[in-house]
Amino acid sequence: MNARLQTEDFDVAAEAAALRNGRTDIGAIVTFTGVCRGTEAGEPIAAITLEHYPEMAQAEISRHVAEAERRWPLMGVTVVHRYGRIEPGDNIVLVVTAAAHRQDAFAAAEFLMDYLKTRAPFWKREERPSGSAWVEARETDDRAAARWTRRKPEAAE
Amino acid sequence: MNARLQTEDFDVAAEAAALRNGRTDIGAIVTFTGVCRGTEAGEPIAAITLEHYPEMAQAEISRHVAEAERRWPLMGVTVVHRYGRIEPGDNIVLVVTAAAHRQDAFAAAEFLMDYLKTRAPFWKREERPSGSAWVEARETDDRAAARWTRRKPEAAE
Amino acid sequence: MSVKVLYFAWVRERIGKAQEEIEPPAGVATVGELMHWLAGRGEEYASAFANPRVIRAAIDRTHVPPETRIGQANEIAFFPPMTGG
Amino acid sequence: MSVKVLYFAWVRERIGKAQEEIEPPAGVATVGELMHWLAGRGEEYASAFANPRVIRAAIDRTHVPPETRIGQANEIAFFPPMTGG
Repeated sequence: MNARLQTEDFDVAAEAAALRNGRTDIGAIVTFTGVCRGTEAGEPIAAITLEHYPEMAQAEISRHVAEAERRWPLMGVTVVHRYGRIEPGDNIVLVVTAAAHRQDAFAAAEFLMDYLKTRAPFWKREERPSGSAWVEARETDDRAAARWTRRKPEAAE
Repeated sequence: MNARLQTEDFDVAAEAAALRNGRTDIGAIVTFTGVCRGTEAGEPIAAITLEHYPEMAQAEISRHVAEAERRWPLMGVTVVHRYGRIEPGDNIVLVVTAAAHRQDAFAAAEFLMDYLKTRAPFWKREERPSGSAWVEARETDDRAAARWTRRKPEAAE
Repeated sequence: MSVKVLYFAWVRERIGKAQEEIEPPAGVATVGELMHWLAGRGEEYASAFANPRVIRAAIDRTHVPPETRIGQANEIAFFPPMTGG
Repeated sequence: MSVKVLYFAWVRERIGKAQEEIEPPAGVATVGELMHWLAGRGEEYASAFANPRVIRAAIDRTHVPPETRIGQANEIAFFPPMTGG
């Protein structure tokens, strides 16, 4: 397991290569890259700033990676979440999953992203022409995360 | 849309970068890489050879990319499928999807992989110690592909 | 009327050729009937089409079920279930 | 008994500090009661906890619902719904 919080950018290809490194049991690698967009609700965004609760963020992400590894037969998981100021077009978050079969790699990557969105202690603030504002949590993200507890109730926290 | 069949390897990072190139409306990029495994059902595999029906494969993949673009608001799709002889640890297939939101990028990538597995005219032959043998189609792949027609019956072919 | 027929994977191997031009008789109207007619052309064809339910077909590069009429097809392909991806 | 309290995002901004040591009175047993007590400490706290149902809490870096007892907590955090990822 590799879960990191950092201000600097990440290299998707290098992270995926590190999981594959010399192995021939991996059949599927999924990467998810979350990117800062330049407009929200029609208003331009100059940048976002991500505040976080460092010790808890590290603990929460590690717990969810461990939970993903319990649910699916994974051969590697990497999560990198940036914090600080991030400009449009730049990376925010990376999830890489490796498994023998594609369904496991896809499911684990989606699970991790849904949980990062709703449970990992990060807060986005947007710089807009009308001023700076905290991003409001999206109900669709809560619904997306809830499907994993519905599916496997014993894993609910 | 970018759908290619080729013998040479692909560069996942370069394909993803080509979709992002200068854009700030993309919020999510998913890559799926299918890799040749070194064992199947406990038996070592020296290599696989992918036979294909070139004109139909190109047409089928392009049709499914177009279908994915109709179903989800995508900002970019790339599919690369290799053919010929491929050794364990080497890449077989790549799907890259880009969208404003992660759910669309994930769904489109899974849809495309499920269809490539069951509808694109490729056939794998494995080199095993006991001889060379054609891979049998997996029922789980048919079920995976069928969920997309159940979900949106009007899109069934 | 002649039509180009393509074979792939183990269908190709059993028949021993990748493609040929054939001229099916008037009674052969559908893809399923064509498979049945091909199966009668010799041992290698009989082996390839021994279990026609597992054979997939395409007319002019589009998947079709066996009851599809051949019509004005230019190219008909027969192959096992696909295993790409 | 003193406990370290952390505030994040707009909770932090409204209160005007990122953390403090507090000593809640004996009657404050749960996280929800702590929020209520904090809200009475001044205008900035009242503003931060005006709608306690939207505030999330963590005890010792684990999410907890408001009815959770504070017990031997070392670190309690209050923050808005998360918007990472």
